[in-house]
Amino acid sequence: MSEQAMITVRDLSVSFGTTAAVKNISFTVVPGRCLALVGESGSGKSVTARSLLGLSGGTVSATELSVCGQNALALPDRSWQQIRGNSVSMILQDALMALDPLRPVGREIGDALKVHAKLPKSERTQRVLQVLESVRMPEPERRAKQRSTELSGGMRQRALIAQALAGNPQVVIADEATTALDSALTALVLSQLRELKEQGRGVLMISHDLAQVAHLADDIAVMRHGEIVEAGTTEQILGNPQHEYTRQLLRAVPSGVPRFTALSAASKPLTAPLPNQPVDADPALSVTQLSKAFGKHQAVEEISFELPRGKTLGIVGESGSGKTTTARMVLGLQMPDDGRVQLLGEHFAPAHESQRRMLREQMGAIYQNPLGSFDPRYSVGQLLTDALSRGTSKRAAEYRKTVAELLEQVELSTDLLGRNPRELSGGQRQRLAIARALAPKPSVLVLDEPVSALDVSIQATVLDLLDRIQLETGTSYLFISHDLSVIEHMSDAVAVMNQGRIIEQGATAQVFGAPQQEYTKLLLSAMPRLR
Amino acid sequence: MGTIAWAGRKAGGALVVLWLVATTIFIAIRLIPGDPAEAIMGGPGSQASAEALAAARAEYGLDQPLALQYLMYLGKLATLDFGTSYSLKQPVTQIMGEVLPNTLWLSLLALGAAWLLALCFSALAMRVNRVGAVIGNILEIIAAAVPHFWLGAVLIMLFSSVLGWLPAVDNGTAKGLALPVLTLALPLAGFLTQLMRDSLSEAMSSQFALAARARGESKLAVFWRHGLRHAALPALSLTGWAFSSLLSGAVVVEAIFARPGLGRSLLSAVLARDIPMVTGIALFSALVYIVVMAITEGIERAINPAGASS
Amino acid sequence: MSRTARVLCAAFIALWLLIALAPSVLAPGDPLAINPVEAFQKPGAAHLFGTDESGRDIYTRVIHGARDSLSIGLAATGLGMGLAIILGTVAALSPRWCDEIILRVLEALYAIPSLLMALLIIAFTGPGVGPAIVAVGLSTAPGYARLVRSQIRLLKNSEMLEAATVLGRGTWLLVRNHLVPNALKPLLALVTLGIGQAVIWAAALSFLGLGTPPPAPEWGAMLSAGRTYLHFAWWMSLFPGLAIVFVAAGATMIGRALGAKARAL
Amino acid sequence: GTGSDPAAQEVQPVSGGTLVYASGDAEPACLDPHVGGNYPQALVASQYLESLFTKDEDGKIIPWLAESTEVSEDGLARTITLREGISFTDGTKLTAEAIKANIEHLQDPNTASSTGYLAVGKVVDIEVIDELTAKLKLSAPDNALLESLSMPWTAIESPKALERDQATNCASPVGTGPFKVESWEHQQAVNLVRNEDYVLPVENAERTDDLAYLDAITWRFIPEAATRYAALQSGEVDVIDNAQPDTIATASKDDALGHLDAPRPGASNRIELNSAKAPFDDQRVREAFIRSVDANAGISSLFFDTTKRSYSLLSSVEPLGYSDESLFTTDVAKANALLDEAGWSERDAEGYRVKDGKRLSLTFPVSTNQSVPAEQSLFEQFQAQAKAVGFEVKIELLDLSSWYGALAKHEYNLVSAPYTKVGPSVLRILYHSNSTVPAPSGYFANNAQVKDEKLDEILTQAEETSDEAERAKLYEQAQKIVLEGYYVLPLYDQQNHFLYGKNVHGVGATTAVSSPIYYDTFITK
Ligand SMILES: Nc1ncnc2c1ncn2[C@@H]1O[C@H](COP(=O)(O)OP(=O)(O)OP(=O)(O)O)[C@@H](O)[C@H]1O
Ligand SMILES: Nc1ncnc2c1ncn2[C@@H]1O[C@H](COP(=O)(O)OP(=O)(O)OP(=O)(O)O)[C@@H](O)[C@H]1O
Ligand SMILES: [Mg+2]
Ligand SMILES: [Mg+2]
Repeated sequence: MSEQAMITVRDLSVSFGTTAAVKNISFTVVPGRCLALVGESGSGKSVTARSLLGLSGGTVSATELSVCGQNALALPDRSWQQIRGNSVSMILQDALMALDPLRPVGREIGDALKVHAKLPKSERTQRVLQVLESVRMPEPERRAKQRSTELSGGMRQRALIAQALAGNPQVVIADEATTALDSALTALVLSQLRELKEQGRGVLMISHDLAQVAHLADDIAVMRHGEIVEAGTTEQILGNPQHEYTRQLLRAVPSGVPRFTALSAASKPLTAPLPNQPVDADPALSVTQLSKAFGKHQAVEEISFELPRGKTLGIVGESGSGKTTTARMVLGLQMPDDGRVQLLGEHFAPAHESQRRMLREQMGAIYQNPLGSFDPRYSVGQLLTDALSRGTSKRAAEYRKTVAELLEQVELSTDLLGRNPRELSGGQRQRLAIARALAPKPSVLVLDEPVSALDVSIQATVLDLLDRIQLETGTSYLFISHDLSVIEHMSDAVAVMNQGRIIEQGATAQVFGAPQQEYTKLLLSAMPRLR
Repeated sequence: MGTIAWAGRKAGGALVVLWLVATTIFIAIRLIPGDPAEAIMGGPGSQASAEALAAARAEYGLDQPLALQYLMYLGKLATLDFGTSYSLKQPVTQIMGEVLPNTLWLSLLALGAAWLLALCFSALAMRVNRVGAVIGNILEIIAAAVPHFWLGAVLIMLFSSVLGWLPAVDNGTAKGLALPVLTLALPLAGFLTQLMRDSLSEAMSSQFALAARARGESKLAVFWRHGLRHAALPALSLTGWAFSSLLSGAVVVEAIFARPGLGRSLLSAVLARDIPMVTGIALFSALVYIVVMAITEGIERAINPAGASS
Repeated sequence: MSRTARVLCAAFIALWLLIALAPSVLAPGDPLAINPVEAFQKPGAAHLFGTDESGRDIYTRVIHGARDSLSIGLAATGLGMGLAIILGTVAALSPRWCDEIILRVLEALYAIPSLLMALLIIAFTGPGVGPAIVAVGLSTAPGYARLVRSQIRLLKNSEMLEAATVLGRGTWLLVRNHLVPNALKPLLALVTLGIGQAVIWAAALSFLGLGTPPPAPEWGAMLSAGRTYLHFAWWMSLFPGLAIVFVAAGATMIGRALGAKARAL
Repeated sequence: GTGSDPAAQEVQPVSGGTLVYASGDAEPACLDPHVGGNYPQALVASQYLESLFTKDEDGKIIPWLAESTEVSEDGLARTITLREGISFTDGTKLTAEAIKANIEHLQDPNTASSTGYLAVGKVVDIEVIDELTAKLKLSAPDNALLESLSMPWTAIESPKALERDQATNCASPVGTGPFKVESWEHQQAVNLVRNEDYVLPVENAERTDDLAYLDAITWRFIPEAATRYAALQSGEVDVIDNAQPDTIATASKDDALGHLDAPRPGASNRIELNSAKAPFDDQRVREAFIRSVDANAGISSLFFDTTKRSYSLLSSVEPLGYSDESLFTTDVAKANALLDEAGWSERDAEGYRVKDGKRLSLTFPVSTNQSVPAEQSLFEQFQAQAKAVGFEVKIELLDLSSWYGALAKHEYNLVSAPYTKVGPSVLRILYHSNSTVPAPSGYFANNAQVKDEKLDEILTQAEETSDEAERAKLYEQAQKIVLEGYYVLPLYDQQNHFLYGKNVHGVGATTAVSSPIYYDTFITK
């Protein structure tokens, strides 16, 4: 690192009250290079990033903290305001929340200019459009006038990048800039970050996914519990990881890992035999010619697929391709315009709710955000008792044993029984959701983005759990995700959706090995891979 | 929903609401004991003779069957004929024209003052330390809990009798408006602040506020550009209600500060069973309420086009 | 809600319950006993809050007045809530045309100034505690009803309800187990706010001479009697006024704490 | 009236300025006191209307717009001659036609006059003799006619103006007074301006010029007593009426404010006991009630010694008033004994007496417009005192029209109804049995429902006699009958207190009904 460092951090510690979120970490950010901070959720990555802008919100101490040549430890707020967005800018973690939903994105971007460059209004508008174009925002003029709620996830992320770029900063901090984006968009964002690096700016990239940073970062620092456990060049870290934790992170990346192979060392070994399925039985789920339109917009168009018993069908597609709509129609939550759904050979949808109530127990659902699907007044135990008692009671003692079994099945401790789901971690919540879905012993589980909100390490444990449950119970999964690597790891067969249609389906190896459609090829090429 | 469709729907809804109000008043006033004819002749203790009463009944159509009276009543209202006040013997529209502007002014000023005060309270809460915030908190809760008539009396004692700074009664000047407006605005400001407080602190600790800070905006700028918008939404959605409650509060305030206005007319009209007057006031204030509702909804739509459609 | 706040709230409620149910424990005197010779006594050892124009002890009257004032507040809010839950739930769950009708009716109720409504009711029944309750209850119902409606509509489309549907729950179980309990939660905070506002409202009716008839020690009536002597005997209106503020502010505080809890959920 | 202007002598009158008057009364629906006829109307009308007669400082009736008057031997014809050279503010000349037009206006049912209507009740015909002379023919001799014609409710208005429709006349009555109505902004103010053509009917040595000093009077309505007083203190208004006892007491200590106490003539303020209805159809119960209450302590504390207790049916300004304190001394033991004797011997759980399962309950409608807060408090004290002997008194606070309604429907056992009239003939209006029968108008003034043939006869004779001594004797007898029958609990004079600022001078002149006239009033800076 011969160049002049833009940011130098030595022995940085940040604490909130008595708890230390970041402990004695050191790194430098250099122009033209990208440093990646990688680590599990809660390891202190965002706090580190925020303290580089004087916005940590906690108590900061360091032997050295210099930002663009200034001693950031004793900087008054006014001077910070000069640095923020001007010399150093940050792309915040959550694109949905980082843009004011009540203001047009163009204005949000323009505010950065208002503070720093005293441009006349027309020039400012010009500049906003220019930045939006540079991040390849479609129809920049229209989008600038829209609010973040009117933009898709990818557009929001790009708007956020544009906002960070508006002030023409020398250092860009990208906090999970690609999380929750589908692979095409991830590729796009990564290429934009690369561009920044090539323009000679310093980039600090933050992620929990080593695969995501592999192609961009020059250096990687692995964080855990507020400390940097291992740092080095990308080749060193990926090729020859020294620390156990780094290896664990690398292993948790699902792409290229065959089915029923544990991703996490913590998971129980997957040894249970696959129960024998009668070959001539009806498929678990059979969907024919399902269509749904919202107004003029055809969200789902004549899709058909079959899910054999005990198997997993993965549905993959970019955001807005109609995956969730399909899942909702399959679950009987949305009336299809056309087509039909059969569950275990019996007619399921479209039908009147009372007609299929008996069949309901055969199909469960897992959502991306499990918290939203729990009644906020219920504790863990009550949720499970309610599910077991078919809604007649949430406290009945007779189910205590079954509840304990369910918890064991999803590897949760019975200590959690009295807790409210809000007091659980993301991974624990998803396990609870799975336990609840398993309570009526369903034949089919519909999983809509079940691991998209989890970081790779947690995702690995949940995916392992799902694998084990399928082996033990023979439940069929309709597994929906935008993440190709997850789908590749989990599915026996894959259906690729694009603009409401299934454009390609077949065995996983076949689709991933030899894609037939141009679109599929495009998707796969954008997929970040470690292996 | 397009703006024109929205406006159309609003107008249609408004007509239905006005009709419902008119009907409610018609029914309610006939349920009240007492002969409307007596009211016409000057109240229940009037010295009108039986013939005079009969004449009055005939003149005002009170001898007709109720259904027919109702239709006649609606017919008149439809042609914007509100009739003549029983007690003041003047066209209702003319009386309303005299008193309505006073009350509207008072209420609107109070609404504006309440918003201003609420903003100041909130901005203060953002800047001062913990002790200050607690004191502010208590003050705003108390403000929301004082009855108008007591506050008015205390303000008069303080600012007119003791300090002599402000006039106690309306004298047509801006100064004369100060105390009545304050009396109406203070409790409302307390209420609005309470509504704004939570969403304000939520907005100020949100990711987008952090994003704004990260691009170099000062804390105050974030308060103005982001915090306020979010804080205003819940309070805005209750502004229509607040305005309606201001009209009721105006009755008390107008009595205390001897101001002419809708409030006093309303009180005396109901006491005198002055049906045309009561109807007129009810419909006018319903109309004002509807307009204020529409305006606030319009502002809401402007601030938050996504949220207002539901 | 923090522990101290919870203890404070509980103590507050207990105190007022005691005052309302057994006023004589705290104020053994007769709130109606007159003594013209001792009229207009300043607050002091003999009379904690002073005496009024007829020599009645204001402390005793304030304590004994709690029952009327509080029961107006509680009963009016209860009435408003009851109506609101029915109207709001029906509106939220019924087909669109029915929803529209209920909405318009609520809007009409809102559009009539609440004071006019109160005046009409009182003109119909004559003044008193009962009419005041009905008047205040009716005028607050539309606000609550709108909230219930929007809450239930929000919940109706929530993932929580979808999850319960997927688990095979029927309509009745959905309404009983999830919809109504969850819709009422945020309302609870508003209701406590409403109690304070209802007490103020009832006081305003007394001010206009439409409240409880004399010599009942209702706070609003005391306040309105006291304001005549504001220049001369400030204590006559200060203490009933403080009682109202205290109850309203206390209720608001509890409401806020509950509201914070409801939001956290 | 007894003005107590501290510096009246030294200050030289100055012309100009606007007096702001703040009234605590409800705003009249009509500025013409012929219509209806209550005291608030008299207060404002005294500034722009004048009567044929008035009262001098000794309480004697003297001609005002009239120059002279004569009564026929049989007492059935009264001739009135007007002064020359007086005009109404619309330019019409004051002639005998005006007398005819005004009395006919009062008697026209469409006018809906009550006070004035009763005052001229005996006039059956008016004959215009010449331009300035009219002859009033009476159905019976009426020695109270001049008193009646001295009241603002029978004031003389322009006959031309009276021809306009009632609404117009109500908004701008036209008279001969020192001021005239310029405009009336409802709920806000009646604006009066100086009558620049005013002719003072009776010579006044102190006045060089007939015109009033004030340019104008702004007559405002401020119902809240505290606000009114605050406005006076801060100088926003110059004169307030219905001054509250506590503020009068404070003001009298404070030299900054002047106080005018002008008790109204006619009846005293009193509570009437409805003898037509159980339980007050029994004289013992009436006496028991009166003996059970103690008004003195309450009056002294509530009214801050600004008024004296009355034991008379008539105002203290009426020379023929008769009072007997012994009838009204509080005697709880006697009250209890009387009630036991009358059969109300048992008590229910709440301590109220019962007879035949019925509670000894009294309804007491109180008009919030006519009873000031101090009076309402006094009634509450009576309520508590009567409870001690077993009466349940239900006080109903009512607005004026509901209160009239309750009276018209006989829904009362106790009532306090003020009545102002010049002279003792008010006794006939209040206690003659004819007054219990509702007139075609539905109104009756005999709220105690006294029906006593002997009393009727005495009252009729008293009004017809031409002998002053005889008249006095008869009225004394009449008052004795009413007082000793325990129909009435007298309290005090009808309160009529005014407070005014220190730069207001020359307050004190009043009409025959004690309503102040601001003709001599001026404001210094
Ligand atoms: N304002 C704060 N107050 C108290 N604790 C905080 C605050 N901000 C962060 N923390 C704590 O600091 C720790 C590190 O949080 P941080 O947000 O940096 O994690 P992260 O590595 O960014 O995780 P993720 O991948 O989930 O974004 C966490 O335990 C968090 O709870
Ligand atoms: N209730 C609805 N009303 C109108 N349009 C809808 C509705 N639900 C979905 N859509 C539209 O249908 C299309 C498909 O949406 P869907 O949620 O199924 O996509 P998805 O593949 O699940 O995307 P993501 O990966 O972002 O979850 C989108 O364009 C969406 O905007
Ligand atoms: Mg983070
Ligand atoms: Mg989806």
